[in-house]
Amino acid sequence: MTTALHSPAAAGSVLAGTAPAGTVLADTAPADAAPGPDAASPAPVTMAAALNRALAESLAADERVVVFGEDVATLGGVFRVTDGLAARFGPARVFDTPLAESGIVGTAIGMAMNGLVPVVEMQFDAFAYPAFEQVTSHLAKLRNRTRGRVSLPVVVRVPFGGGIGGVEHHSDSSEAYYAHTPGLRVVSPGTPADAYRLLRQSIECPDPVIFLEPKRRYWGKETVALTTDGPPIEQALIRRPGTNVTLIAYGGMVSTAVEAAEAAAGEGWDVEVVDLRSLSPLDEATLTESVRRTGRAVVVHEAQGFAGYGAEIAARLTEQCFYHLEAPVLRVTGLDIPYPPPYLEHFHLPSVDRILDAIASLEWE
Amino acid sequence: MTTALHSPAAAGSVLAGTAPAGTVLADTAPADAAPGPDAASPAPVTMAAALNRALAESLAADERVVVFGEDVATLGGVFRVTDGLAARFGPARVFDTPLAESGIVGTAIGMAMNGLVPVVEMQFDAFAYPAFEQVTSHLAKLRNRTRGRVSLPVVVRVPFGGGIGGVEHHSDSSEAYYAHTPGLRVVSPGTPADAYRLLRQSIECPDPVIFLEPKRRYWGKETVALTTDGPPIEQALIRRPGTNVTLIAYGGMVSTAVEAAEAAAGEGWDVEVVDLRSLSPLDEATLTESVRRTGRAVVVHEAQGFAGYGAEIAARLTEQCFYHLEAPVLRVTGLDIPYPPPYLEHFHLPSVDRILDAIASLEWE
Amino acid sequence: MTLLADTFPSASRQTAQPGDPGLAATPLRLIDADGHPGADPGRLELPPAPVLRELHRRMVLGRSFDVQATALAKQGRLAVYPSSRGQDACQVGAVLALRDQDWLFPTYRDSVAILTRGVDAPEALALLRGDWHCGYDPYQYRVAPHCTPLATSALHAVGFAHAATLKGEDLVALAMLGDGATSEGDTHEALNFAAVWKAPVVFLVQNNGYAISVPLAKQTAAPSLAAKGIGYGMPALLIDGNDAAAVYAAVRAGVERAASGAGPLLIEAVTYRAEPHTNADDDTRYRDRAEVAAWRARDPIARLAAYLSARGLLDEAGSAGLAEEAQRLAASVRERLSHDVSVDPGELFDHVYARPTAALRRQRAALLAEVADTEPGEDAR
Amino acid sequence: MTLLADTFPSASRQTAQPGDPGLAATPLRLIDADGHPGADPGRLELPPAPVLRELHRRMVLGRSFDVQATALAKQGRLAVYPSSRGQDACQVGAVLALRDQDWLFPTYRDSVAILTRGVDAPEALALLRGDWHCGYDPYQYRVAPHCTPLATSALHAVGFAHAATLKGEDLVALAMLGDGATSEGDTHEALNFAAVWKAPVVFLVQNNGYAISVPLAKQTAAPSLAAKGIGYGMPALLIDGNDAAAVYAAVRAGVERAASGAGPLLIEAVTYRAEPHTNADDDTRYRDRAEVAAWRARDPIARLAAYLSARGLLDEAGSAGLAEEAQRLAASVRERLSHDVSVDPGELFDHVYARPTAALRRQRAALLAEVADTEPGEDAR
Ligand SMILES: Cc1ncc(C[n+]2csc(CCOP(=O)(O)OP(=O)(O)O)c2C)c(N)n1
Ligand SMILES: Cc1ncc(C[n+]2csc(CCOP(=O)(O)OP(=O)(O)O)c2C)c(N)n1
Ligand SMILES: [Mg+2]
Ligand SMILES: [Mg+2]
Repeated sequence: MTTALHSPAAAGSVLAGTAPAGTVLADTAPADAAPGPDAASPAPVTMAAALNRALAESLAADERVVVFGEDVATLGGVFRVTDGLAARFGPARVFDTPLAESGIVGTAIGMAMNGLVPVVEMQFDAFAYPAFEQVTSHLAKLRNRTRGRVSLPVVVRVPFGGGIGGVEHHSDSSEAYYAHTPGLRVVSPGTPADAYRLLRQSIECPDPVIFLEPKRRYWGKETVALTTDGPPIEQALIRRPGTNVTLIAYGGMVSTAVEAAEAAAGEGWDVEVVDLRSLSPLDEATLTESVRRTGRAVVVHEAQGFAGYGAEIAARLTEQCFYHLEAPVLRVTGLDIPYPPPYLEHFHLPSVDRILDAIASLEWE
Repeated sequence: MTTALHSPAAAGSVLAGTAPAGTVLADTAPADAAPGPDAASPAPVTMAAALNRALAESLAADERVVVFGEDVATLGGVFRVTDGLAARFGPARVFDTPLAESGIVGTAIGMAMNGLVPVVEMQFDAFAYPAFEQVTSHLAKLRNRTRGRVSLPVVVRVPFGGGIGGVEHHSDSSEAYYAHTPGLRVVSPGTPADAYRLLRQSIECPDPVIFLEPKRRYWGKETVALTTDGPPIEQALIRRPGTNVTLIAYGGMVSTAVEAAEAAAGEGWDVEVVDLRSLSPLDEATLTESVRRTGRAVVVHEAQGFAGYGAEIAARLTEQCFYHLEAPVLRVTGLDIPYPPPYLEHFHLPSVDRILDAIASLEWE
Repeated sequence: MTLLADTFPSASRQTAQPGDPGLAATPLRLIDADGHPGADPGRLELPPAPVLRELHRRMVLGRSFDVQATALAKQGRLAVYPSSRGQDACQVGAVLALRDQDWLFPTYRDSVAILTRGVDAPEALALLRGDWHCGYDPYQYRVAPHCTPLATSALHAVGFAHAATLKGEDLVALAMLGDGATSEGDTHEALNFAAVWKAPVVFLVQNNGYAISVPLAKQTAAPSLAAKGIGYGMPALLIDGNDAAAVYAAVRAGVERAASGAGPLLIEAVTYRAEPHTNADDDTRYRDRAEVAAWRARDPIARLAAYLSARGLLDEAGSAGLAEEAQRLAASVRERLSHDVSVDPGELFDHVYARPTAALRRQRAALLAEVADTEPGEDAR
Repeated sequence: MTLLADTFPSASRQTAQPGDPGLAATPLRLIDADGHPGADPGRLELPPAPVLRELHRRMVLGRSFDVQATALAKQGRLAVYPSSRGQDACQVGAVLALRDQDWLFPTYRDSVAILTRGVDAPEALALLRGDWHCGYDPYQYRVAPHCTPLATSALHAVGFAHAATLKGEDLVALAMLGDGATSEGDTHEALNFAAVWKAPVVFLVQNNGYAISVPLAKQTAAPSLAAKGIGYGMPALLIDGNDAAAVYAAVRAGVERAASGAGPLLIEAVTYRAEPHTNADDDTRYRDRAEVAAWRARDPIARLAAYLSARGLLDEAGSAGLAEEAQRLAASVRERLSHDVSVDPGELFDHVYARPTAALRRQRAALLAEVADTEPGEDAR
């Protein structure tokens, strides 16, 4: 079967590390990206700009913070998240490295052992895999190895997920690999305000944090005051209260989930949306409280479903809320295939329709 | 709190790649390891010897098969699984490589592209992580990348799991990382007969296979005829029929599960034990048929529970058997901690008692 | 102890060491930037006239293709395009030096190399257009699938080539790498395995000065990338990558050497990326316009054309004919890539395993049902 | 083209290149195998007499510790023990060359180095005994945690040292590596980052000829491991690793150089592992007894003792006193490691995160309840 698509691959598609051209790029212009005189007053801000502000303010607040990786200094990062930082903080605080991800994470570990607070960037999700041994065997385990004597306050920023028309290896969702590794925190923001708050909190956190930035939301705007006030790093948030079903999402799927909840309202379902924010550790209390109340749950993520992170949510909720459940916890996820090429990615990604279909199948008798 | 242990670390403990000393080592003597004249007639055989025989017979049967890795030739592998193969098949078929796991998997991919059937060894589970990018981004994806034109019949053998008194990084259970990666098959034998059959089937399989060998069972014996006849690679097996509860295990936990089932019989529970054998793809049919029949399920694995493979089993069984379940599917897993040092590992590992406790909590009204 | 600084080789040594071509500061060239014969380095053989003419012809065609692809990317007809412009001599020279049975292992930047190897243009561009990951049959063209993870395919090339040795095949693999990619651990492992195994591989590093925005000086402190050969016991050549004759001669020498069983060769070709990293990159952020202009003036095509013209090997009629051929190629690329893309969602499930699993068959059926439900022409949301 | 073989450096070149110590075929030595002064290489300074005596003393103590640990492993009191025997000069020489503020990044084989740095014996052996992963406080001794993944800690050393530069601290990191470990991608990345950053690191490769069973010839085709420095723009020294004076002088030179801001140094120390890979290894499978015997005869301690005795720096009384000190050390190690091990299962949860998560607190409580339920002295099944 053949489907003709009448539009080329999504605008703003990228390969191998460059910000989308055209209008979206304008959002990352220094004027927008640089922290304004009053960072806390509400103004329209993109997630990329919010992250940039979080980095700038962390660098300013704590001289132990260093930012490094591939193309983060002169270029300002392929998504411009580090734009202007090298100019402002100089080459001892913000610098480019040779092209070697294991080297980046490995040296970040050494720097943290010697008292710095490294915030490193993996250029894309799939390009973090060369660093997997350093992340899994050392970043995650050194505190435990040394009975707590070595603390590694390292943040590994990973632009992750799809929906941007990227060619192969530019759209992976790798959260399950990290969430299964004890010793790591895994965090993913769904909104600009949370991107700012969570990144600042991650930099302050004494544990290593894998910070998953949903690429497809980099350019989405929110009019909001950026502040570290608010929920702590490991707390889930109810984005939309509801009574009939709990819809659980994180990162790039939060907006999709909220959209689905609005659409579901039209069809008579009052959907509660929980934004996990912290994938590991998991805020079980917020989650189980919600599901015990609603009696139904759907978890959404872009990653392949099989042995994906959603399985943990489903298994855990079932263990803890079994007698409150009216129907099994369902998962709306990516297909069990390698991430597709740009023209086919929309077939893979969870959509509002698929979420509505899942909700509809929750035994409403 | 302090617990005094009156025995030193488990006998047969190993570091950094050497077979256990002493009596257990005797099991790997060439006489035992080498294929006998009549491989199919029942004789006591260890899992290590069964694997050795599978390799030897695959090498003999198919000249495209090559076996390589660290210390696999002259030494015969740190667990002696490749013992005698280099002498028998020569350096063009069985050879040692430089010490570089990404190099081993990466060159295996190239060899497979050029028509060979590489069977490579990662010396221990945690030492496969340097190859993670090659496994995830290439081994798993090249067939799909090329619309099926490139086939990679590569087997990556990984001695995995704990229970052998190994020091840090010698006892990881990494199945969840692989099972979540589409394009890979993940297989783990629980018995010598299955080790032989599954390894031969894996070598014949056109898909890449991550072959997880439970270290703690290398020296366990079974009196059995080794044959490729029997269930195909992706079929789960009912190791012990039962009516009250389905106990699901794989690899090193199969024997533990069977032991628990026997113990449970004494307490009045008739436990069915399903040995998954193939973790990906999963034989859902066997599993759901069993659970629909018994109405209760417990899944067991050594790996950390959080976002572990057992979550997939629990989530999937709940989705598919919700109205047959008398109680939530429970998981008996390792703790959510880095694998402990030898003196503490028994606190981490699933035990018969913990399995019995889980069964006892399955709402027997 | 105070003598130390003198006895250690300086980290920034740039002087030539006789017998150590890998360390030579002056890249070998056969035809210099003005189209005159290069000072004869005594190591490389000038290719015969028909080869030189073919090198020129293929560069002109490759350039035309590259310009057209860049335009298509700007129009949104390609998801992205990393241009080969400026590296024409490397990509064409290297590919023409291969024998039929040899294999090319290209990177994402090597579209012109892939085209020159005979891959049909739409197939060569599928990855970058976005209809599939790799658009061509690797076995048909003896071109390994290109993709974006850096340095990983160098190991595939080594394994492929070593398998040829084990099977007794006469075949050499050409592994392409960028300067930035040499920093990855996989490059190290590939060079090492190749040298230990004496695998028939030629490594060609196109040193175009940058890895996206990062200049070579932040990538390595080595006197040259060719100098890395010494640490692997691998011979190396440092050549002028804008001299198609030198690239051809060096790669051909490497192929012959490797085919003879003498093992791998590392070639560093010094060149320049005339365009931004991709159409979506803004290279004004990290490089001087003067630097770009200076390198654009050292155009590899003009250089070879000057040489050929001066020797009567290229006349105006020939040039005009070639220009027309190039235009025809561009037009055909434009036309064939301006059609709407047809994709088959069912195919998403077909190649994950040799045979789709039960779960994939279920997911396939569900997706096709969903697509059938959707109005024609309307995207699944 | 036919000239090619002549102009490429031979892959197996073994001859010294003046000015290229990394390529030298003859390792530098200050004291030769018979205890006579080595031919003065003019590059390393013989350490003063008190240092030579201390090198000897620490080697004797280290050997005694090593022999005792090997015995404890055979008795099952350690989970495993990878012996340092034969590499005594490398481990003692390197550590004594460090200044107080410097950091040691050891591997699993470097127990004698760790001991020599001052770590208390039971702490140094915790990993290998099996009561915890790393038994000592890295900050107390300025010794990074040892562990088994190869080459990974070289990157930690580079990061640690570069942080010192960024913070303006005068501190050098010594990264220990085995010959086999040089094949890993992480070694490449560590050498490269160090050279680009001019990080104050000394890399010491203990080339003991084997990676478990794999001999160096299957590990690399390079003329020497020191030759790898060239490809990173990093100076290198090839030294006799059984000459404690040479090891001390080379590492000290590297430390001073690095501390001066001149960047990293790579040292290859040629030595030999006198014991099997670990107590559980059977080295008769892969190496000749004659080879082992020949190397055992080249004992680093005997060599230095001969030199010292001939110069009146070590007499019989001194030797006897030292022997007694060594015995006391061994006895104390034996005694302190023959006690039953006390472990606290609750600690399993304490260091996974800075503060245990709610889930870990629940798991901790459940485990402690389970342990309390178990009869005293009976293991949890
Ligand atoms: C493993 C990996 N890390 C990062 C990237 C992102 N990336 C794509 S191209 C590029 C620069 C590559 O530079 P170079 O090797 O010099 O090749 P060039 O683009 O100059 O041809 C980077 C960092 C990648 N593709 N793969
Ligand atoms: C990444 C990794 N791969 C494999 C191993 C298993 N292993 C432990 S020691 C060893 C040999 C190391 O040889 P070398 O670096 O020469 O050090 P030596 O043991 O000789 O001191 C191997 C292969 C490991 N520890 N880490
Ligand atoms: Mg480049
Ligand atoms: Mg060694």
